Amino acid sequence: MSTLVDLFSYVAIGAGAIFFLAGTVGLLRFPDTLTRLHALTKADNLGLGLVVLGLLPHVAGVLPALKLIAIWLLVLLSGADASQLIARAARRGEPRSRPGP
Amino acid sequence: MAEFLLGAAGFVLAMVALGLVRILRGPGDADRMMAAQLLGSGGIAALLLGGAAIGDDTVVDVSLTLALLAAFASIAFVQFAPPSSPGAPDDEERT
Amino acid sequence: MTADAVTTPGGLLLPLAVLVPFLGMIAGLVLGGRNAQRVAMVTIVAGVAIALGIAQSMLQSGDTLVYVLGGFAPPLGIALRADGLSVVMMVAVAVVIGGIGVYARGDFGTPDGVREARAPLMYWLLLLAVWGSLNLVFTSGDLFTLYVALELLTFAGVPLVCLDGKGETLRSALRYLLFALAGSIFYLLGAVLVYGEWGTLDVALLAQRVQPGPVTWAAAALMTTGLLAKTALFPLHLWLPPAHAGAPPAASAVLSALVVKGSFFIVVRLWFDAMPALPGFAAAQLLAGLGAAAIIVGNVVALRQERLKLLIAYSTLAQIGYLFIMFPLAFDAGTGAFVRGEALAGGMLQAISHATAKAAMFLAAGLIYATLGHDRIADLAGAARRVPLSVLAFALGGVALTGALPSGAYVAKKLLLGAADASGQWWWALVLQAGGLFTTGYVLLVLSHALRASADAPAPRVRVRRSQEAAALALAACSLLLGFADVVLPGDLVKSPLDPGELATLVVTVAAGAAIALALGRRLPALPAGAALAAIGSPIRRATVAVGLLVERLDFALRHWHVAGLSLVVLTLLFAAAMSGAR
Amino acid sequence: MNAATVFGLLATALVGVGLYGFIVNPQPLRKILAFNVIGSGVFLLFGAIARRGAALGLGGDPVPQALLITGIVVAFSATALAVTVLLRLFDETGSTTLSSGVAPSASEPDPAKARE
Amino acid sequence: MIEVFHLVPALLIGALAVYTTVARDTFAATVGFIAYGLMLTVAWVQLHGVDVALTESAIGGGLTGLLLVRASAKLRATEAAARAERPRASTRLAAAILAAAVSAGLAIAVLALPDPAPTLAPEVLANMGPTGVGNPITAVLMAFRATDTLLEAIVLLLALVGVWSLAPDRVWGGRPGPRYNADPDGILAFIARVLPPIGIIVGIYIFWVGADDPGGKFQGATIVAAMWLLVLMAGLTDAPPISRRLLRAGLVAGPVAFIAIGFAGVATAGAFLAYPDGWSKPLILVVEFALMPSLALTLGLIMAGAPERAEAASPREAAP
Repeated sequence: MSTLVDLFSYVAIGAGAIFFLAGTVGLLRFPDTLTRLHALTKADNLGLGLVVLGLLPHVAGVLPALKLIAIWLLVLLSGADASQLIARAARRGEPRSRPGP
Repeated sequence: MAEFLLGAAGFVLAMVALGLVRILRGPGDADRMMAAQLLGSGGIAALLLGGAAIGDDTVVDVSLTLALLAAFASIAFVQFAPPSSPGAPDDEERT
Repeated sequence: MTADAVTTPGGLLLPLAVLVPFLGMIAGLVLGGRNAQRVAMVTIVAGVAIALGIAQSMLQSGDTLVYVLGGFAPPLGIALRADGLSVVMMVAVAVVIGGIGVYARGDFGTPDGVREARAPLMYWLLLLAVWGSLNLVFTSGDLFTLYVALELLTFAGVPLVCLDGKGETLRSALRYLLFALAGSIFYLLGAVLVYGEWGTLDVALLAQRVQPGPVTWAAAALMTTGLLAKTALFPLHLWLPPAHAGAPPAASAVLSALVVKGSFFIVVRLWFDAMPALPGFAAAQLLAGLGAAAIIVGNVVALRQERLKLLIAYSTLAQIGYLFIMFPLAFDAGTGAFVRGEALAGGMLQAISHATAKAAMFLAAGLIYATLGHDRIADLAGAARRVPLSVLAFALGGVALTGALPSGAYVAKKLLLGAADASGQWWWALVLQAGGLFTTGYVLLVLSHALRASADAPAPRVRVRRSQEAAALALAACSLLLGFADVVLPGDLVKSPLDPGELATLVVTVAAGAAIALALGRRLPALPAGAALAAIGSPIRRATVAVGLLVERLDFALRHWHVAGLSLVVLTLLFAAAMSGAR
Repeated sequence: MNAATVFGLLATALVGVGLYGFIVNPQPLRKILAFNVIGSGVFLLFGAIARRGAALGLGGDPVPQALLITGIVVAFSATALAVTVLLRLFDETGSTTLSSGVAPSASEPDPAKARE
Repeated sequence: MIEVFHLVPALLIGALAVYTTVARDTFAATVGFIAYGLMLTVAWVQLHGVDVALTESAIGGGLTGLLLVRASAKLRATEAAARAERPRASTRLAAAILAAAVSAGLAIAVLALPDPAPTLAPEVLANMGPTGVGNPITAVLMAFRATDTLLEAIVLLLALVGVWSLAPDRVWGGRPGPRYNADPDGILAFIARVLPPIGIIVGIYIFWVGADDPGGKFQGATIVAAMWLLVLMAGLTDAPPISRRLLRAGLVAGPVAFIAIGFAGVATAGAFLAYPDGWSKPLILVVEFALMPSLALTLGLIMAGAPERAEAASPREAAP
């Protein structure tokens, strides 16, 4: 039982770590602000979700579990909104930071 | 398990550090504004993993606070960064 | 100061002394408008009564008053303690606040037809906050609580600087705030190291535990330098002249007379009470050396000022230097520790007489400014006729600072000279004497202008309040009469003013002061014999002016931000080196 | 190397870095940032000292940890006050320079000029 | 493994501090500082200071960040002038050498700290029983060193007085800060409607668990204040005029209750800020309950800044 749960955690957290890696690679490789933003938000939010998923079996009680999920939802909510606001700011103010035609 | 969790936390932090290098270089403010986002997800993941590794449940509350306020910082960036923010200040093309 | 933390009779007065001013601030904020001033008046009466009550309890028991807060004794809890030093300072501050409060009723009344005005409301709240913070500084025996008290003092002092909201005063306020913050963070860093090494922040427990070592040297150097930055001891004075000269007079008086004494008092606490055996002889010489430099530079630059308020501000700079001369004189070579004795008594008496005298001088300058519409020293002619009491207050305050009989500064000087004699440190006696001459110089310079009759004498349009003049005069009188503190001090220090020796000293002092004023003063009054004098003295005058200019330039260079910042670091390292070398 | 030593040494570095910025950076806002860097270094050192005092099942000495909370709040108040003074200075004068006054010169002041 | 996990955040924090100090652009430096503040939270957890981590994340990550970002955006115009004032290379070199010397001296001191380290942990644990609280830090803050906590509340109040004192005379009594305008149907308005209810619950939760677990009134109040500021920035509400007596009463209610209970202790328990036997925990809770709203209000208003608009002006008139 506990090995099965642990296996689940290993897989989920490992996968989450890979998403963080992907997000960072995207940040480093993508050419302009908007695509970098895209890479960051998508990959890291998924990564955090997987980490939370992997940690869920390890917390004692319902409240901590709920808190974990709430953290992820909060980050998703703010991430989605903030990234859109940032994207808007980027489009409005910085034509040069986008790639040329 | 604790070793693995700590390792994962260290790895995520290293990713955050690499990402920060890119973000802080700019050239525009919009890139820099992603810093709060990056730490919001990466920093929280590292905290949760580290907390689980040392078996301290209360770290979850720290992450919760961070999750709330990372959003707050992002919004502050957007609200106050001047819309006509130029690129890097040492950029000669600036007119 | 004893380490046993048990509440003594009358101890409850100590938390009251701290909290009553803050409660006044809180009540003033809520009630607002004109009520703030009324609340402040009530609080001042209550606060003075509490200070006197503390003094009385202490005289009765003859021992330190202690109050254990929350019933938890140090090291876990915090104790408030009032020894002789604290009590003297608390009473002095209460008196000065009382005087300034009476004066400020004239300047900071809420105008008619307005429910609430910014500057008056803020002034009263900040005045009370300064008071509460100072009382906390004087009574707290815990290094961290002292940090909070220091910050409270800064937060109350900075808005006082820019109460008029003008650009230049805002700039002074920002300089003050930023540099003071650096000072307090240095202090806190030292306190943190102390806790790491000795496991307590309580001054009395530290006195028993502290042994020399790298951590303690670093801590003591950091705390000392940080406090010097907040006290504006030369060369860390970049913020003081503009801040103290630019504030409204009732605020300048608070800042110059009281606020800088807070951090000075903590230096005394550290060196005499928390770690008397630590700093050693070399560090004390360094400290007094900075004091001597402050006396020279502060006084010379004061003489070269064109504006009265800046002159008084630079005089504060010099007087701060005076306060630090006592440290090497209180050093006992036998035990290698700082001991309470004549030198400390002299230093504290100097601090108190400066508080009353400087408050009186700033208030008087404010009244002169209000009447003449300016404070240019060269154009003060006629001031003595239009505001005679204010000029008198300025003169009395100035005379008290020069150390003339029977002022507090006179007794202080006697005590310090005696200690210098006893310890064979004649060089500090020289500095003390020179400082008095310079002070005489600029007092004479100002009076020589103010006492002249004005060529054009328009009727005074601005009428100053009698109560304001009375307040300034009363504070000046306090300073002058502090010499009678002699009755509680050992020995018979105050001689008859008609004693031939004293008379001779007086004559020499005045003559030398006049010579200094003639040599260095920026714009001399047109004396009848001026032309003749100028012909003889012209080459000498040119040389002395060149020296004066050099000192002015030095002062200007030191007041650059990065120079002051570097000085802060260098001093920290020097103090650490001096202390570690003491072993 | 345990956490207390690592972060204790980091704290000393932070104090140095902040001090450098505090001295050389002419923009007052940067000085405020530098002050906060020094401050966090001091706090971190206190945190390391608290960690060294861990005993009887507590993760650290609770007294410094409690003092740290007070310290952080005080530092925040200082920052807020400094930023407000700075912004007000900018509103009033359009500049943020901290240097003021002119170098003293040899010439005796012109009385007419001094009257201004 | 453990060491690596300590070293990664330590190096990252150090690098961010250097970046904050040397970055040319002030806005960039500010962003670096906010990242630095968030990373410090991780360091506090490493040091087993979860209460401190909460405070750091709330104040350092949230409020200070907003304060600095706002200022650096506004002061962008002064960048060039500031750069011209940069001291000479020799001065910078001297500063670098001296700062390094200070760091080195401190490092020597840190390595010379005694082992075993002195600690008050045993005393705290021995005296915690009667206070009835389970979190030793709360016991220190509310019982052993309650005076510091009271003074801290006064510090905040005084800072607010200082901030208000900077208002121009003509707008005295008016509303702090600009009136923010935002698209009422936009994203900002959306999040400012969704996030605050959650945030306030979290804030109250953090406050509530403070008696026995990490948390407490300061951290909770900070979160609540941040949520209010969010609503303010989204233009959904306006800051109140500072002349309102009710507002001022709210500011001082907490400290006044604290002081009153303190003096009641003189009569009932023999010392200022002492609690009579068996009454410790309820009285501590009463003080914290009274303090939390006052602290939230004070923190929020400090952030909102000095009054900028006269009270009489209609709220829509003065756009940012």
